[in-house]
Amino acid sequence: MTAPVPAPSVESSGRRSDVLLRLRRNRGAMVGAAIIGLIVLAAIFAPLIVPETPSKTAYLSRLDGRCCPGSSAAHWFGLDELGRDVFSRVVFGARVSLLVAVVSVAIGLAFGVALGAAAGYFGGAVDSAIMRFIDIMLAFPSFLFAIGLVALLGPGLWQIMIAIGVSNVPIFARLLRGSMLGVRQTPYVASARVLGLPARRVLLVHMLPNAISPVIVAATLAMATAIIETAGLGFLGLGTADPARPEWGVMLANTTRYLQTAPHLAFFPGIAIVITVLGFNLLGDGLREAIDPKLS
Amino acid sequence: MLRFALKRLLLAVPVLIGVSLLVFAWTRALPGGPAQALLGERATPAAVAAVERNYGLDRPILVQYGKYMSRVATGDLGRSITSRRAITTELKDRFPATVELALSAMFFAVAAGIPLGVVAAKHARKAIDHISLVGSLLGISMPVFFLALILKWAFAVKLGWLPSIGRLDVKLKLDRHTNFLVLDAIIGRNGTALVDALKHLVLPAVALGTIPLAIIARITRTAVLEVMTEDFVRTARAKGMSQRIVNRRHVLPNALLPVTTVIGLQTGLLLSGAILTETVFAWGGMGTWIFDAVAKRDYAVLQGGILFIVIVFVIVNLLVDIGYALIDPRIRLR
Amino acid sequence: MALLDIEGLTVRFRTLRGEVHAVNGVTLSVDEGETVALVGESGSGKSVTALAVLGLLAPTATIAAGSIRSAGRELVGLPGAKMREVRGRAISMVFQDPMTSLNPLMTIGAQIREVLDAHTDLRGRAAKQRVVELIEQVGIPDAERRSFQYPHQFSGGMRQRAMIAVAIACKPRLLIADEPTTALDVTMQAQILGLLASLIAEYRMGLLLITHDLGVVAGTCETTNVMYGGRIVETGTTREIFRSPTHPYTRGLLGSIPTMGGERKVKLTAIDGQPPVLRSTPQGCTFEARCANRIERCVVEVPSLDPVGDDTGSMVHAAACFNPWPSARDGGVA
Amino acid sequence: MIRQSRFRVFASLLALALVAPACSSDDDSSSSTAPPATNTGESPATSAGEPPATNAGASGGTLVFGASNDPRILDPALASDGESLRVATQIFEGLVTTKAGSTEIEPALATSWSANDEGTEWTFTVRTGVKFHDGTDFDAAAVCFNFDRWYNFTGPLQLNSGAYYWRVIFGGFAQNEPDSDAPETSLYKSCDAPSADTAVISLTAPSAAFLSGLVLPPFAIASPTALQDYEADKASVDGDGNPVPEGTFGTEHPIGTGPFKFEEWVPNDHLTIVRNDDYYGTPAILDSVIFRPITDNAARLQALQTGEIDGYDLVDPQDLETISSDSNLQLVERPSFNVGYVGFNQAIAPLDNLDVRKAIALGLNRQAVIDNVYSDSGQVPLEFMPPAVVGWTDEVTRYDYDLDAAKAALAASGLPLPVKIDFYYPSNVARPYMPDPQRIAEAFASDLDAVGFDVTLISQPWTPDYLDTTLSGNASVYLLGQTGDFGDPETFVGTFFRTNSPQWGFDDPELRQSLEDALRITDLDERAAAYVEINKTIMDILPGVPFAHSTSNLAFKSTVSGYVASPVTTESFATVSMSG
Repeated sequence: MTAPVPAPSVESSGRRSDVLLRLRRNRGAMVGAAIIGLIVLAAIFAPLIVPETPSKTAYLSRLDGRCCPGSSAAHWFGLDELGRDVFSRVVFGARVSLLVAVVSVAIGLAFGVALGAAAGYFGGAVDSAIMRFIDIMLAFPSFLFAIGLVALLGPGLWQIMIAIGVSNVPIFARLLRGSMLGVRQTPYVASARVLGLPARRVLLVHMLPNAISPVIVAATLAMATAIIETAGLGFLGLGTADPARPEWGVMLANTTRYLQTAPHLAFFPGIAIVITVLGFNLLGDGLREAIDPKLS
Repeated sequence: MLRFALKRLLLAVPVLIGVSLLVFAWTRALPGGPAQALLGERATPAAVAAVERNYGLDRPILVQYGKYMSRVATGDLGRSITSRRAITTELKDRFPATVELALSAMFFAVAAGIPLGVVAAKHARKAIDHISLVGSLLGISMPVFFLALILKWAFAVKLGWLPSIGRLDVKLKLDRHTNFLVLDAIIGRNGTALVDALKHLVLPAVALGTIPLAIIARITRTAVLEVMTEDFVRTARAKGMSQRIVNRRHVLPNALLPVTTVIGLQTGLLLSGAILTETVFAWGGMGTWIFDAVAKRDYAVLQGGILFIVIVFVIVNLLVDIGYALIDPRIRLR
Repeated sequence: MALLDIEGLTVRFRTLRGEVHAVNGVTLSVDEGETVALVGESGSGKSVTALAVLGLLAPTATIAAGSIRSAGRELVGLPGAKMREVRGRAISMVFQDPMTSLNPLMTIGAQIREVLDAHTDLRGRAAKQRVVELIEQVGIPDAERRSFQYPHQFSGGMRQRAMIAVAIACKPRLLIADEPTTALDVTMQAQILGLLASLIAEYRMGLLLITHDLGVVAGTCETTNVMYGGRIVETGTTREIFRSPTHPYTRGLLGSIPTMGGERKVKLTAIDGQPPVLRSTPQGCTFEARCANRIERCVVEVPSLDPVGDDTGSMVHAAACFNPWPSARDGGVA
Repeated sequence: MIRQSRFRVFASLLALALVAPACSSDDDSSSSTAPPATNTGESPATSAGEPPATNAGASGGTLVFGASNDPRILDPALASDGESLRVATQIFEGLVTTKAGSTEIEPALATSWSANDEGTEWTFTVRTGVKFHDGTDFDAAAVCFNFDRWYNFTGPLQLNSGAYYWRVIFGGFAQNEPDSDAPETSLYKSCDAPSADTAVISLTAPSAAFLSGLVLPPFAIASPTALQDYEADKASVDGDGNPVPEGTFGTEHPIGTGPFKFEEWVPNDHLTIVRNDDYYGTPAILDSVIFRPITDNAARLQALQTGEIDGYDLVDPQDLETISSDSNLQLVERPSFNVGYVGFNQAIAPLDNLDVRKAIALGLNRQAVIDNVYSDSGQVPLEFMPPAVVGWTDEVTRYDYDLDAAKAALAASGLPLPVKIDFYYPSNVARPYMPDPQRIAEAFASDLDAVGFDVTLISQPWTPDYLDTTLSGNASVYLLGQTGDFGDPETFVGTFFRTNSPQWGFDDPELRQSLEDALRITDLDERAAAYVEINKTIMDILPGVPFAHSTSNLAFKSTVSGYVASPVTTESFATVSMSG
């Protein structure tokens, strides 16, 4: 449970401007940021981009009883088994996928940072108690944990975000705690404590900002994982299911049975997932390298 | 060394107790219940009550937990409500299946990932490095089941090179002593079965192993690059040893330290990835079993199965810690 | 024939921001039994010079010009296999940081033995015997047991002794010591310097001592080369240079030595400014920007290394400066 | 076959009275093996290729069949899931069986039978010279041994998860467990074997359901020796209260008289049966059949395409075209007794409003769903039971798709548009009547949006969440359905409406009473008339919109022939052969 994790190097975090500079020089990170930017734009302006609402079915008029026509001028990505425009659904799908990514990571961060900071700041008994709890959570493979939570909460968008978020908590908490312990030993924190600054100030002003960078990197990568795990839950029948809010994972999972007759149904949402996840991974890697240039 | 292992083992005990409590509380908190799941669409309140009474589900939850743990202590994990088989019997069948798959996947990931990472590091910032980087990123970004379906469609259905489901051609006779079919085939000196079992392993193992492969390749690359800049590597070269020996004795062992950690962490991911992979390839292992159990609220399976997976996960991490200590004297001789 | 003869060595580094001229036409030699110091700030190019000798430069570095001869044999452009014969056998190196220069995963004994394996026919018990001897020789007590220990079980001074044992294992003709005492505390420094001195005497080795600390040079070396910005700016016998430092940079360096006994009260004058990063061959003197004695000529022309005072041609004392400090010997302005 | 018709209707009634509280323990996808219907004779059955006239020249070989799940137990008396019964049907035989591909009763281990005038004492003449697979003789004593065994089940074996079908047909046991929910009385009284070829079974009440029920695989006759040797009845209750058969009869030694013998069962991997060469009748053609559990539908199709299996059951409708267009594959259609419906909960507004219900009924393009989701393998129902069942009528109020009429109905409701409704559908399930709930729900939701509803789709896993939500009356509009246990109206409309179920959210005592009354009518024509009226009433109340009666399909390699699909899925592999 306590396999050694490379200690985050505190000194090398460098100045924020340096980090940004290195980030901007990192080609991969910029490609990643561009991908995510495009997808965010697509999500925001989805109603303007798509030819029709993603839930519009027209299986009689368009499908002629056969599943499913591929790309055409009118329907770039073809039609799905209910005659819905796949392009529209993929574009709208960006909304849910990004929402899941952001909200679930935010949930994970909220609890993870609180726990990790408490453990790292107070140390001692508080630390032991929190870390034992974290160890127990970490003993569960995270996807299994998420499945368990969805089973408990029932399927649905919020439930999925909560499940994935909570399964991220121990990861963030442990990471932050480790880096807080490192920061705690630095002279400036020691002196801040000796000077008798209020605990809250020491924690929020002196420790957290210096300890948070590995967590930020992990959070970026966790967004990638969140999208993949949502897809996995969808494949297992635990996905979101509102046709007005199509979600890539569910789309992919529902159409895998048409892999033979209509491969485009699986292809487009699949590619959308891969590209988005790739974007987050690229950005996360770039961030890590920018924060800890030794690794590049 | 022994003390180190024992200490780690002791540390795992409270974790396991916590896990068992958590799993038990979770199963009891699930909506619906086994009675409902068992009775299906025609469950009447009376029938549900009868089943619950029969199954002891109406007793206080702490009593149920106490009873459960005292039975676990005697090695009795209960029975599956749906298959009516003992959990321990099911485990004997299914656990080897999943382990065989996970080990093959990990073997694939390590055997391909480490050399790939080393090659990428050797040619850092050249074409081959960029290709392997993009490739591994794609590998990480691909949902496991999507990859599994694509592999199956291409190599089993379209090309017909490899089987699409199961662990062994059902027409082949093989005595199953261990239920590790590869092992059983070797024990039984059954060459045909061995080849067939290996063929069945290829697609699921590749599908499951791709993510760890990508991660291992990347970590190896980073670690090798980092170690190559270490002073002791320069020292080794200054001694007049060939690059090959320097790499083998100095660079690789040090670079493997972070890789070892990653292998341990990835085991957990493999176990969860197996849930998806096993479904696609109709692999009769733990993954499909536990997922079915969630749908059917098979408490005994959920408790026993998840507890078992977690124990395995804890043990694997223990082994990784020990392996780490074996490689790194700084931990071993602290 | 000198043990080491460096002539006009020029080393360039490729970096993301363009080429860096780390070493520009350095010339120096070490004779048998001679102890030579190469002194300068970090970044002056002294370590690069040392690494160039053993062909241990980073892949981004190239030797653009010059030659390095060891006992008459040209080392620049020597193929890898030939170069390996030189390393650790003809020329050995002791590195700055004993904490990082030893492989943490190998025992001290094994790391010494590697050199023997690479260059001698000693095997088995004989090799083991030799390892223990070497450990004893560098003053580590309980050598037999210590040979089975790992670097992290050694103190800093002990590790540097172990490094020295590695370096002298094959009785090299020349030892390059790159800041061997920098990472150590003061008492340890003296011990290590003493050890080096006695070993040199015993084996009649040549020593090229690289340091930023003139205090270290004073008691150890016969000849001193002061390096700045990739060039040697002053060279001569240690006694000469200490008595009458001529180059403004040397004076600055000497001024910044805190003296223990206070026998010679020199004002503690740190040199203002940073050493330059040389992106191209500068038009003028590299020290010009920080120099208190700067004249117009310094900006446009590179000063060559010319004999100081009446010392014509023998290079007992030479400096590269258009406006040097008056030599203590002639007592006037040149 | 004397007296058979006279008792038939009455028998089903009795049986069905027992069905109602009983619960099927079918799991998610293995519901294909419905118990036989007793009186719907005329269902056409199809078969794969031409049934071989003789076995001469048959090639034998091994057929690998893709099952949807692993069997649970091979002791038919304790089995109720489709995959267990599928295997048991090959190994065991009952006194009577159904004719291949139909529901007509024909002799099996009994060559003839007769009943006394009251229908309480049944005399069977059983075959002689038949041997069980373990070499012991089959005789009338063996028949009685089996009946007495079932009647004397104790403890956990009495549970629904145990002798489910005994409870369905015979009710209670010799001694019901104190806290058992089994019916108090039993139809069974005793069994005597006056001679080796005569078994007399006495009942506590007149019943013909008895004979019809005997075609069910759970009433197959097993070897008494094997039952005893392998401790078939040794069961305990484990810590969780599970019934635990501790003997090995149901797992390693299922011994009957059938055309196939049990060979090997590797749980979760495969189960092998081999030809019984000593079979008294026409022996099987195949050397062996291997059942291989593959839960995923797409995986089953792919395995068939790669040749890893030779056939499978429960073809996904969207795969029909793939299979029929593949010259290496063929389809075998099985008529089904089922209905899928959109249920309304009238306790939840606005479903209390008849106009709203009408608007929904008129606004659903059900034919389009049949065409697309069921790939045309089914039909749009008029009412809550399939046409093959007695009492079906086309005189009910019809709700053919009519968008304008739907809009008008919704306008008539007086509710402000759009009318918000929650539409529930299950995930993780495929039923013959509901092969793809999500697609159906999404299609219907978009239909209803067009009418002027604002539909919110809500999905839950089939068990337990979805069933719990819908059956306990917490879902307003939802998808459900029913596969008939028997080809009788009771199994459809009776089950739905005879008791006051919270899922519908209304109570109509008159309707309930008329269903109670219809249950007791013994005259076939009278009964039919009664159910016609009931069906008309129901479709006027409009408690829901039935949207599909589906047929199910099996797929085989084209080299396989002789498989006869039965509406009641007692399908034997004995006539199957493979060429090439």
